[in-house]
Amino acid sequence: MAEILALSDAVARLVRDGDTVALEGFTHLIPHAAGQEIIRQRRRDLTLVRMTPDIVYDQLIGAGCARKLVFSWGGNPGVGSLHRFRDAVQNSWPVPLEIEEHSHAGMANRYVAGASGLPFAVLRGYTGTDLPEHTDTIKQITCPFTGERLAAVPALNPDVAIIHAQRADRAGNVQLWGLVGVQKEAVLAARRSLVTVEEIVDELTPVPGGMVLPGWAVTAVAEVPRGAHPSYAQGYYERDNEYYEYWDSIGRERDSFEQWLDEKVFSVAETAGGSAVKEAAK
Amino acid sequence: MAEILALSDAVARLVRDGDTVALEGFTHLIPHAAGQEIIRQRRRDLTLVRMTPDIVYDQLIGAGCARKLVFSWGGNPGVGSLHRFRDAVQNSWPVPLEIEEHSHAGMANRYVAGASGLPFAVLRGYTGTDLPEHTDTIKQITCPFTGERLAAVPALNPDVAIIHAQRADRAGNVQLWGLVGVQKEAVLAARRSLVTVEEIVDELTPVPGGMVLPGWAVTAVAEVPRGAHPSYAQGYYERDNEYYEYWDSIGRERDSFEQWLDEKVFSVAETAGGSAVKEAAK
Amino acid sequence: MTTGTKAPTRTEPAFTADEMMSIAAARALSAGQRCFVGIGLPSTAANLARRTHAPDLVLIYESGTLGSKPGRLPASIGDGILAETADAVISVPEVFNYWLQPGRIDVGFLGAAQLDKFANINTTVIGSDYTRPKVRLPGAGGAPEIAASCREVYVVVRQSRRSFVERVDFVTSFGHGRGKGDREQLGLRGAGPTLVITDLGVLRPDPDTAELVLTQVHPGVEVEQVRAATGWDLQVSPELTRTLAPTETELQALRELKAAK
Amino acid sequence: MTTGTKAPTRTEPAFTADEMMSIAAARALSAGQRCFVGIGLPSTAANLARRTHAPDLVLIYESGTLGSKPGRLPASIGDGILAETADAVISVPEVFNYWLQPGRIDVGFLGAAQLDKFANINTTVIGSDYTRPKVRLPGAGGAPEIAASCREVYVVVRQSRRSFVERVDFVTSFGHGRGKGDREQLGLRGAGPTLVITDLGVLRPDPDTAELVLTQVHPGVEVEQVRAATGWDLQVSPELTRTLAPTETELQALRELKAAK
Repeated sequence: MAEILALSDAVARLVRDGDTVALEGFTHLIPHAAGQEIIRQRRRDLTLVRMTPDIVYDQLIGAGCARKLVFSWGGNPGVGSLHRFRDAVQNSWPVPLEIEEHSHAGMANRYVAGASGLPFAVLRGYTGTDLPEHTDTIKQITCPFTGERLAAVPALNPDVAIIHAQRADRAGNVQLWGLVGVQKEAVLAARRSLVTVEEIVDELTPVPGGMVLPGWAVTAVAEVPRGAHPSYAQGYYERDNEYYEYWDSIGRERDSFEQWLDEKVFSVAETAGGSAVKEAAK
Repeated sequence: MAEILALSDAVARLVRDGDTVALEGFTHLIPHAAGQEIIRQRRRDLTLVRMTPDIVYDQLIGAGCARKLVFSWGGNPGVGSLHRFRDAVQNSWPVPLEIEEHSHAGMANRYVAGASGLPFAVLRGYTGTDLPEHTDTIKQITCPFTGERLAAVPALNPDVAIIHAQRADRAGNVQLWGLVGVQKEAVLAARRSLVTVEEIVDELTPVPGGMVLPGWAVTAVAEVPRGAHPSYAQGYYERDNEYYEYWDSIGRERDSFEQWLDEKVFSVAETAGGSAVKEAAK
Repeated sequence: MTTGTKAPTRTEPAFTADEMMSIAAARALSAGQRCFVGIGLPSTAANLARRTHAPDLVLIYESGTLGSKPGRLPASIGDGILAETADAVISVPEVFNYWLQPGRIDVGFLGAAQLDKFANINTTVIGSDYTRPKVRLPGAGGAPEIAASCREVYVVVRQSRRSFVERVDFVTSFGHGRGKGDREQLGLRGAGPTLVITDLGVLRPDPDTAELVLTQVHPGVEVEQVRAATGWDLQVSPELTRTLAPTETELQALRELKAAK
Repeated sequence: MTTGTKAPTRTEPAFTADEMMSIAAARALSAGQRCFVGIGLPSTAANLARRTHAPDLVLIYESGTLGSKPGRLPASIGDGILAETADAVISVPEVFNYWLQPGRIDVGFLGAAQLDKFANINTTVIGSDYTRPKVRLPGAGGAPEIAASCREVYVVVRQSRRSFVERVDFVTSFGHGRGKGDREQLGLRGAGPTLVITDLGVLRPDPDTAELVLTQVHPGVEVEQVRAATGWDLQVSPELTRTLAPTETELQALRELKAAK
């Protein structure tokens, strides 16, 4: 059964310096509050894994938490670039950032393999592209029946996966709906997992399109209302598109970013993730 | 967009002698009416594919429609043996039946590979068992990253897949819920597909746990109320457990089976699958 | 002893050998365990455990249900009640790939048509010629991978010379192969069959050889009777114990479970 | 010509080059097609097509929606409106494995940061050193497999010497490689980029060489202007045509689409 913890306790217990950490959520249900809690607890040398390292990883990278990024698309969706990510790759600021770059199909299948207890996954992918030349976790494999050559990618098995969901019950069973991305796979692939939720309820009433992750497959659950902001939680609140624009102005320069870190992350109480996020929002 | 057809027309157009045909439905939503329509149309030399060739395939095998069976568990669930299946394997009656035998995990992954456009799937399976000795569609493969040896099975890509679902709309979008087994994979793996449904409705209202197969991924839809009987359709009718017991008495002897075929399949109008099944039920 | 025969009792309530088997199997399950359940005897035992000492036992059926809580015995592994009472309903590929294969399940609960002295299981064919079998059995189903990937496997099976053989005609599900170390050599991750519960007693693999030895006899059953129902020279543990007779509570729960429709 | 500039017109309504590009891209889509849509220009064009001549166009977004029918432009590929209006919402692995990879999608609609004369696409890095790029771009996303597996690929991109280069710095998504036959040799199943729509005109691969040639110029655009905005010696089709100016209906639909929140 998942333990119900405060966000700060959960991050303190589950995320360690040097860990491989995956925060997932494909545009929807991005665990922003948990990401900021990791910054607040000043974790270092993390290998960050995420298909779309958008604002949530721009913040972690800019804050110097990461030594490596495993990803497939690093932009500010609908706005433009991730300036902290670019600064790290182009100028090693604030610390050098090693990258391991895949396509979405490759990353998704790496999580699938991880969730399935397999060492690798097979896909029709990367053919003719320059990615295999720079990414040594892309290899070829031959079909033992047809002789056809396909791509192989190794399983992802993060030390910790963190996702955000709409609800959990008191036994730690987690319910999410809407775009569910690769979250189930990330949790099942990881050694430990944390799910932040909008609310903890007595009973999970079924929802069309909903999925339930049993509490025994999750390590910890933390109640963090608006924990996905500026991303959204279907049925709770909408995407704050303006924040994504606003982030462009914050992330663009080192100074404005560091000021943001001081004011909106480090100056906020470490105990209440939910309220911290509300404070942190512009 | 899927064409909406009468069951007899759909089977006439989609199922041809010599085809590889998969009727799927894992205990729930078994397309019995479609199976009996194939018998009624006297199809021959079929390669029948199905994880659990229960009553539906006992009937097709006993009627001499099949030359080969690809499967993982051939019993009458909760009752005992499939006597027509045993008679075919043990005594080649009414015609010899070649078998290709897998485990559930292997069959499920073969459908997944088929649905994914991959030539094979990888799993931790069959290790130490006698199955690979007798089934040449089980091979080994080496992980290009770890060197670990795993099982590989070739994709299943039937000529036709047939499933039963609760509902479709007039554009042929199909909705099913409850235990969904491997039905989506079977349809997506097949070259052609037929979905029999309890009813065709104007609009598919969302249902918790429901899944929708877009009409453009389905070849034909036929309205066949009670088309899963004696299996069940969640939300429509329950499993007829007595019929499964009753089948044991019919299928046990060749005479009683042939009498059943004459009375309950061949003497029934070929046009209305739904009423045919109602007639065929004891 | 046949199924219907009453086992001798003193002050204990009267019970059948099959009831003793189901109750012994249920007792083997602990609270909070995740249990992959085959239909028939395993399902009865697992549901009984959930109704008695292990209410939070997590039942997983290969039809795609996680955490089913049926109020009656399911008639098949795809009984609607399993989906209706589950924490989550998932596809069949997902059951095998995401839940069974990675080793998330504590106990795999299997039946058997034939079982040999190294707990290898046959549910495929009786007879030595696969292509011309004496009896064609249903086949593998989920069992090979359940036996491979669960942390432990419990087998529930009625004991007789026909079912308990020196060597199975066909290895459908790998137990301990030809002895200790075979599983490790093949890279199998789970411990394999650690417990065999029959209508006569309980067998466990010897820690040194992996051969099944009799560790427990049910009330009223003599060791010679068990040896007579075993197709190999059955060894008996020096620490042989006798199964506690079913309690009133256990028997009542079992009978209610079997009576409920 | 910059984005905001009005293209010269006669009796046609006034429109911008970007509007012409979106409308030309929308026109390329046919009724009933299944279209895998990237965000930005492709999404605008696909949604415009659905609002004008192809109401039953099936939009598929990599975030996991099949058949989305958004009433406004989605702000990102994961905009909630895409899920709320979809025929089916599925997981991200399923989008790529069950729907894209097997070749079920007719048209993949991609953007590009750099495009070369064989329609190879770069969205990864500007500069020749991958480890020390001049500009780090977002990366691949779904594009490499969209470009590989869709039956055809349409690229929508603003044309300039910076974006239209002789050879891309990095092949993120494979177009026609170094020429005709390269796709077949690699076993790629889809036809690759068959159409490139820009703010100046339309380019198509030459049937013999697979080199992109100018086949169409937008109203008011001269060939020399297109050649000047191309980083290689752009060939012009002998059958060059001029794009029909946007109709009132098209322009109104596009503007309504962009205005809707």
